[in-house]
Amino acid sequence: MMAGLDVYALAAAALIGLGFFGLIVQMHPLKRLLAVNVLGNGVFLALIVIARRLPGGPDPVPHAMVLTGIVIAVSATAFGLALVRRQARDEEGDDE
Amino acid sequence: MIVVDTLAALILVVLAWRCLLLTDLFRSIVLFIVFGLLMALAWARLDAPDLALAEAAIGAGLLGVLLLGTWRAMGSPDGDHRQPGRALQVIAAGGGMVLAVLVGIALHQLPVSEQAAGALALERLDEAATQQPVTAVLLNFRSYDTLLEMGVLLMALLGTWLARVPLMESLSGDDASRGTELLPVALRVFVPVMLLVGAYLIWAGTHSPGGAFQGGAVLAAAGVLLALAGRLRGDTGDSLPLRMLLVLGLTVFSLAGLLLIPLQGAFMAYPPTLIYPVMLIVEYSLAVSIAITLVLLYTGSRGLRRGPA
Amino acid sequence: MSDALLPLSVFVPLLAGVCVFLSGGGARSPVALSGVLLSLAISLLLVMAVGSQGTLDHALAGWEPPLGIRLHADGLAALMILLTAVVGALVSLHAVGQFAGKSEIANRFWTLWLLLWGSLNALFLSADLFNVYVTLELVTLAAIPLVLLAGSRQSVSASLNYLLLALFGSLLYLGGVALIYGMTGTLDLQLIGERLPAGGWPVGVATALIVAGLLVKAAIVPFHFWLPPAHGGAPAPVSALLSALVVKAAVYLLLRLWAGPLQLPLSAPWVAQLLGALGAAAIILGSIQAMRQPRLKLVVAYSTVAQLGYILLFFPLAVASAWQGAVYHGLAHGVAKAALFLAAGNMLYHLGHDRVAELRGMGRPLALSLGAFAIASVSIMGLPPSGGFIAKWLLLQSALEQGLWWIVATVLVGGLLAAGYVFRVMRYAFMEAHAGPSVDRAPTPAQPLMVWSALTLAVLSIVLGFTARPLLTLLGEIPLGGG
Amino acid sequence: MLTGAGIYQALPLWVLLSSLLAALLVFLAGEDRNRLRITVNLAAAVLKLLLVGVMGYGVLQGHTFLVTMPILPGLDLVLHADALTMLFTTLSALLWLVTTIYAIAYLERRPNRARFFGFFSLCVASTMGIATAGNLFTFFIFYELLTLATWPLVVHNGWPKAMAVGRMYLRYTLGGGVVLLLGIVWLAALGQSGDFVAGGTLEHLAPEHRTALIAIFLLLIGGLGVKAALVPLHGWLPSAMVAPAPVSALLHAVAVVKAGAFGVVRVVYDVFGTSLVADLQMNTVLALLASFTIIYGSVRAIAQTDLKRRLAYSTVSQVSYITLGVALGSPLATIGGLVHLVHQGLMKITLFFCAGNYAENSGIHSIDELNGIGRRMPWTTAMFTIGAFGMMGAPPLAGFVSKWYLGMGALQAGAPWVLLVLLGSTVLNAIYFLPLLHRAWFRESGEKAIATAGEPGPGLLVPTLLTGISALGVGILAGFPLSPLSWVTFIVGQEYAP
Amino acid sequence: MNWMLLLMPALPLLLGLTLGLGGHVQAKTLTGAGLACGLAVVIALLGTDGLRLDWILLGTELGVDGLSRGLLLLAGVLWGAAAIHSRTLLAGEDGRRYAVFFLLTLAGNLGLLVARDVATFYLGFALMTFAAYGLVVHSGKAEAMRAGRIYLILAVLGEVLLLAGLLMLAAQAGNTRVEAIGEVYRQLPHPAITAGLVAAGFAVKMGVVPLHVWLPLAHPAAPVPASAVLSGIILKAGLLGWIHLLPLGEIAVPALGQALIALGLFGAYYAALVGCFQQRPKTVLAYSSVSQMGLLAVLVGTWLGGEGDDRLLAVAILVFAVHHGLAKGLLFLAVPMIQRGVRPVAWLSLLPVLALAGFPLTSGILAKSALKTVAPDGLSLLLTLTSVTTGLLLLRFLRVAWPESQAREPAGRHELLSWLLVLVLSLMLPWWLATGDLRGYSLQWSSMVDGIWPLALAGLLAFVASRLLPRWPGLPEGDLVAPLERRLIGGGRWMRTRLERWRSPSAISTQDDSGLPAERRPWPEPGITVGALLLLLVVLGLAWLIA
Repeated sequence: MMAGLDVYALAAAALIGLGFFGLIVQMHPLKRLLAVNVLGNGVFLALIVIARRLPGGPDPVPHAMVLTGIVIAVSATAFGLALVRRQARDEEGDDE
Repeated sequence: MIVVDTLAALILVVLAWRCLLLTDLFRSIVLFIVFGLLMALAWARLDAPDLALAEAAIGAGLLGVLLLGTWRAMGSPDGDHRQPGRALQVIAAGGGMVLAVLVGIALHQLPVSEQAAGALALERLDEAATQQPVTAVLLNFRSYDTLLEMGVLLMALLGTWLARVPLMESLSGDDASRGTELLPVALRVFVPVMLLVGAYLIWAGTHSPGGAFQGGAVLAAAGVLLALAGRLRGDTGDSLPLRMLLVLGLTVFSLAGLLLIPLQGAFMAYPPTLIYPVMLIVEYSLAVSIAITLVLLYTGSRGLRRGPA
Repeated sequence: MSDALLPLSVFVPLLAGVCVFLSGGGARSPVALSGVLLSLAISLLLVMAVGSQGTLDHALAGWEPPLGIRLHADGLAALMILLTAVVGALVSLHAVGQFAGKSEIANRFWTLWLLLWGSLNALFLSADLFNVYVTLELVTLAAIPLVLLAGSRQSVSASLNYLLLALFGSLLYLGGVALIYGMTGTLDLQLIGERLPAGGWPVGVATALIVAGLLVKAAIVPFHFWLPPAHGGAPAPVSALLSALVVKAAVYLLLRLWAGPLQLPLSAPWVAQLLGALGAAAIILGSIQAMRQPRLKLVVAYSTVAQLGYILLFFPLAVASAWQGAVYHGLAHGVAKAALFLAAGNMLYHLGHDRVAELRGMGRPLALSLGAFAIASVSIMGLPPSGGFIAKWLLLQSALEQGLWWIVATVLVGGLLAAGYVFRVMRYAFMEAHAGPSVDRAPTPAQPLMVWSALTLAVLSIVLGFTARPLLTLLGEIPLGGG
Repeated sequence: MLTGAGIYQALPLWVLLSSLLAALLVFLAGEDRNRLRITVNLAAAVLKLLLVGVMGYGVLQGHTFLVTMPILPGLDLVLHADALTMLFTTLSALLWLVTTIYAIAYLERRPNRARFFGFFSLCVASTMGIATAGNLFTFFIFYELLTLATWPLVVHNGWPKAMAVGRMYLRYTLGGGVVLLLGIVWLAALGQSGDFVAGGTLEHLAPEHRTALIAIFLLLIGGLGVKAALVPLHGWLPSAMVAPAPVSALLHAVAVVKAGAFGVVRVVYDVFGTSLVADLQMNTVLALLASFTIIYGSVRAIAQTDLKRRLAYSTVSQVSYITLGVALGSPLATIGGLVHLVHQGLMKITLFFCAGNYAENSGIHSIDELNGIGRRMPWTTAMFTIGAFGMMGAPPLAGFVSKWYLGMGALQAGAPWVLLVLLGSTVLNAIYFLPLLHRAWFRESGEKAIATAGEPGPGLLVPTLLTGISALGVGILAGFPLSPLSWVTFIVGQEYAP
Repeated sequence: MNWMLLLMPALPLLLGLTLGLGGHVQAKTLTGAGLACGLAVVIALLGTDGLRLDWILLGTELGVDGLSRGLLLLAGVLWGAAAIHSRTLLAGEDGRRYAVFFLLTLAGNLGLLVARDVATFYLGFALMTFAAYGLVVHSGKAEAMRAGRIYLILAVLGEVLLLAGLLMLAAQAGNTRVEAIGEVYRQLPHPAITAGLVAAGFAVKMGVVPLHVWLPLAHPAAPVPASAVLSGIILKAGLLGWIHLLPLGEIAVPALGQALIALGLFGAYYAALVGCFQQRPKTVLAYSSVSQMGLLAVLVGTWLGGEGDDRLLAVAILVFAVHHGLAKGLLFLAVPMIQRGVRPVAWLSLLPVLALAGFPLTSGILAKSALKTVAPDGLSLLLTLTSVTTGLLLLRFLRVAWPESQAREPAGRHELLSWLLVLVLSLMLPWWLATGDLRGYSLQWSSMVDGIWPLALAGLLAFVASRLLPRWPGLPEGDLVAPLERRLIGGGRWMRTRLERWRSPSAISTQDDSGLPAERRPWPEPGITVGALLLLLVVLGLAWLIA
């Protein structure tokens, strides 16, 4: 049980927990986006930790999954940032 | 090595912790970028160089500038002083811990599968068009996922357009030229290099770490650099050629899959003779689309045009 | 060769969306409309193929699982594809009217909608746990920009919330997928079912993460916050698509996972009861909230929250008739809800607002749209003769057969509460006008196409009350172990 | 496929469709096509009457009418026609025609006529569906449809008061529907389709599922009791009189309350069967409930000063005669109950027409405004008198025949206490009806009467006369072979045939 | 010929129902009533076979037998006279209304007289009862209204009791034929209950004490011709009901018989005494009717008790009924003329007065003899003494009716004509109807003496009393009714307020209509927070449950 001692597994778990915590305690949408990304990185880490356990070398399937996941996460975050900007502009319009 | 790993893991967690807990928005963003870079390091440590590349280019690089740009576009707010109630914080902390513990336990007790798909993939690598296992999975065994992912990119871009607040559209020339005098020089050096590296990475994906994503990301980084320097500007109108480039990857990939169904009887199955050229075409078109999409996601604009040199 | 229909039904709409994107056409774009027609045709062909040949499988790129991804079309998937096609086609007609004269928005709508259509088909056909993740993201990322089409401030914040929660949900789901891959080494639904250990923390956590992620995506109480603002704020055709189809996708996955890989963990009595309880809570809370909404579209949106709960009632019941009931409820709700949103949209279009209390005296000018609203409401209330009634009947019958009285009570009370919010709307429409019609601007009557598409959907929701037999035959048995 | 015989056999469907399509046409024709709407309405009503006539002949000849449409496995939509069906369809078809004429006149120059007549036809279509339903499932479909179709009629005026009442109406009827549905589904869960077969189909379940059967019976009756206005489920009925007069007439005479009562009949005779009901001792429960309702409704009626409200409470009381007859279970009581289905319909529709005439023509709503109206509106008042005496059970009016058979039936069933109920009800009926007649005929003319020019136009008067005279006619000619009484005797003969 | 049975009641019925169609009220009414009465007389005189009409009601059967023939004759005469007398009323205000109710009452009365089955009898009875209400309240005065109300209350009560009894009969054998009544009673488990209900039901109409209270109110309130038929023949409908629908001569119900006898006797005295303290002639006459009906009740009670000879009893009852009907009708018709000072009428009215008092050679002696021959032995003295009270009552009548002024007004033509018609017949008919035995017995000397001495005694008593009491005390009309009414009306009012306070459910609050429901926003953005937390709970729960 290699995973038993894997510090990265612990980090993955911690990141997931942190991401969750951040999502709750942060009110600012930008921060929430960051939190979700942290959570996502935790999940990706977990996948790679799992991939490492394959005896014949790193399992390419989780790697591919993570790669896909990263692209998805980034594009979604980019979209989210566009929304954040829009929201900020709307609020700005309010102040005037 | 365990020490390095432990340290990396610890720093990762601490960075995430700080990043999420700071009220100062700017510092959070910076910490997040550092976090991304460290993630790249961790990927590398975890025998995932493809991921390290992608993370560095996209996760830390592109996302970083995007975050900073957004922060600036929002008028550089110093932070969010709204604080949730103490009770909520405690509950959230407890919740986060519970979640972490659950996942930890699960990872700890996770039985090892005897017959992982990955092992099979490694076994049958020679049937794929590439010798690089990750690329093989991405473009052969699970090419469908990759194809659909292009749709995700396209839609994220469409969404960004609909938000109607481009990051780079409104930047005036003055803004752009505020960069240091070094920038044009750097551009002249870096951009061609990056283009070359990107092209290489795409091609390299067939046998070593790299591939359409990484290559595309590097190409995109070049684009972003140009944009930062004001050489590339957001445009209010989208032109047909640009649109065609945006959907190039998706179209070529899916058409290749669809049109060849009569030959192989399955979607995205290619005859052995055609597999390599088809893969190469697909990879390049994917990379082009990815790169342009990422650049546009960064600028948030509808099109691109050349800025003043 | 008919299994080639599976990828085709994904990529025909997807590529049609790309073509629209390239063509830049507006509301009456021939490209878009032919895309809709083609997509409809291919979907119907697929449904017919499933109907005549039974389950269809297609190993993509010729790689059999666990290496490759498998597309799988059984009765359940076929029904969902049929629902998407029918509702989608009619909503498209509505959109032609709704977006007339707004060329750019229309182009975005068609692009996104056709992409969404393809994504939904992809999701319904997927038999791979990770591919499901990708399709879920596809669906979400197509849906959110659609919400944004409204362009209002509310729609922006609704989109942002939607996005955050959707990302959160799908990441949880992905976490579960990771654990399952770690345990079984495969992502194929059927193989997972064969290899998954019977118990233990990893299985528990993985299932919990997956279910939780899907619950967020399906906006099941208590994760429903994002839904009403998003669905209520979007343009009418979009609301219709979101409520009728998009949230169904996540619920559909819950059902599919129950029937396939996660049957064992999800069938544990307490788990089933918990899911059922969430469903019951959704029914009750959603309906009560719906009754208190000042705006018509919010009423309808909360109604979606409530109606999704019925499908979850399947879990504690877990017999064939409940399966049929839950799926049929999905269909009936889809059609009826689309009709409701389109009708509500027509009123909004006409009056410039959709404040329920100011519908007073609007019975005459809005007669047909109100008619559509009323007819579709029959199904929402689960009254005969309608698809909603058939679904309710099946659920009730299986609940009674097992003596699960709390489910019986929930279903019945849910129907009454639904009547509460539906008739609240109808009530105002029947009232005499105060002084004159209350409008924010000069009334703009909805175009006939908009009205008739809503009406057709409404009538379809009634017709579903008579077509249960062929549709349930198509659905077939619970695809246990398959997936 | 569509052979002549097939078309003939599907008569129940055509009967149903004749008003369903009329409803559709009316909706589609819109508000402004007055003439078209009237034509469609009347043509459909006449057509339906003809169809019902043909069907009635067929039933007499022993032909089978059956339309089946599978909905779910083991669950069919069944339309059929037996003698009991004919009783109800004939009543509805006749009164539809009459009420349509009345409504056309009543709603002249008022808004929202298309809506009104559309739902009106839909309401009749539902009633037809209820009458021709061949099993509980089908019955329920139309039962709920009726609720939906009547709500717009109840709130038609759009006044705040009407809306409040509409809400109450829904609470009651939809609640009732839920209870009914529960009963039906439970029955289905026991594997019973709830087919309407004379003598019932559930006897074999009695040893094993006794409690369940009792519960189901109570649920079914509870659900039906709302529409049948059994106390304590009657609250909606007196309030529903805010509806326009033709609606009240239809509601009280044919559609809603009768649907409930008819359902009770079906449940007791054709689902459970009288012997099973008796075995479960539910007949006593039902009889007590009905009796209480009869008395209670009458007592409440006395206190009402609004004419239509008084009539409404009278309906509460009178409709339970039907239930009572059914509950008692003896052949004679059954005859009494069933024949009251028709008789009460005729009498009550007359009364409501009259009330409508008073309101429309003279603005009379309250009882003390009736003074001397008989002089100005002798025909209306005469019809009102017929209706009122009929309700009291005075011979030779329709109500007498019902009461006569009910009384005999009560004694036959060994429940002499029911006699007290009947007689008490008669007294109470007299208490709340006779003062009205007294005012109308013998008091000095009041303001409203003086301001009245004369009888209303023929559109309002003729239907009133038709129904009033029918109420008289079915009593006088009770012995006629085609009279309701004879029909009912025929039906009951079948029910109690070995 | 048989069809005349149907035609007779149908004619006034249809006329009455269609009077609104137009046409001359007087002519129509008179022709209709006249024809019907003519038919009645013809049928009564000639007799006829029965008529079965299965389609009508519950299977109607019409016909006449001995007793109903006699009563039919009486009806024909009295109604005919009343119709003639009504001419002036028909011309007046509300004449049309009067005509309608007159004809309907007539139809009901004739109908019940020829009815041979229970349902039809009940039909006629009810029609007559309710239509007569229209006659009672015709004047529209408060007095009439009150009389009408009390009449109606008692009538409904009677109807209900009757219906109960009839239903019991019907439950046994369906719509029973009159001939078969005895048979049905024999099959009944508790014939006494049924008989009691039937007896009580008709007792209202018969004015058996204490159900008589409507009579002294209704008679003075009603128009003259109406009072005449009311007292003359409508009351007798109750009698016919007893005879048709009680098991007279078939089975004995001694308890009931004795009760009837007791009530009858009591009523005979009580009503006469109360009547002596009345102020208005028609009231006095009404009490007289109550008193006389009491005697008839004694006869029926005797029969019901199973004593006496069936045939004799039948004759006695018939003679008594016809005698009383004609005499009383005559007096009622005469009252206004007497009061207006039409002397010849006043003097000639002594004839019916004497007849009622049982004076020899009048029809009264026949009645008294009949009574005596069939009454139980123990009662003969008591019965004889009723003549004294009757005498007192009639003296009281003369006292209050006799014209005080010298003013003379001519009698109306129709008034006089109708009165004369009845007068002539009253002298003949009872004698014609009586059997030879009875006639012989009445003409015996002893009977004559029996006829005279009570009258003399009465005169003496009256003289003494008038001397002793300078101011003759009065009693309220309707004696028992006044206190009862107060209670009843008070109770009714109380009930009513109770009931009204019992709020009807439609009075539910309508305040929702006024405004919008409070603006309720969807859960705000922190929803994410709460949602995420709750989600955690679910994850935890699920994980734990599955693990």
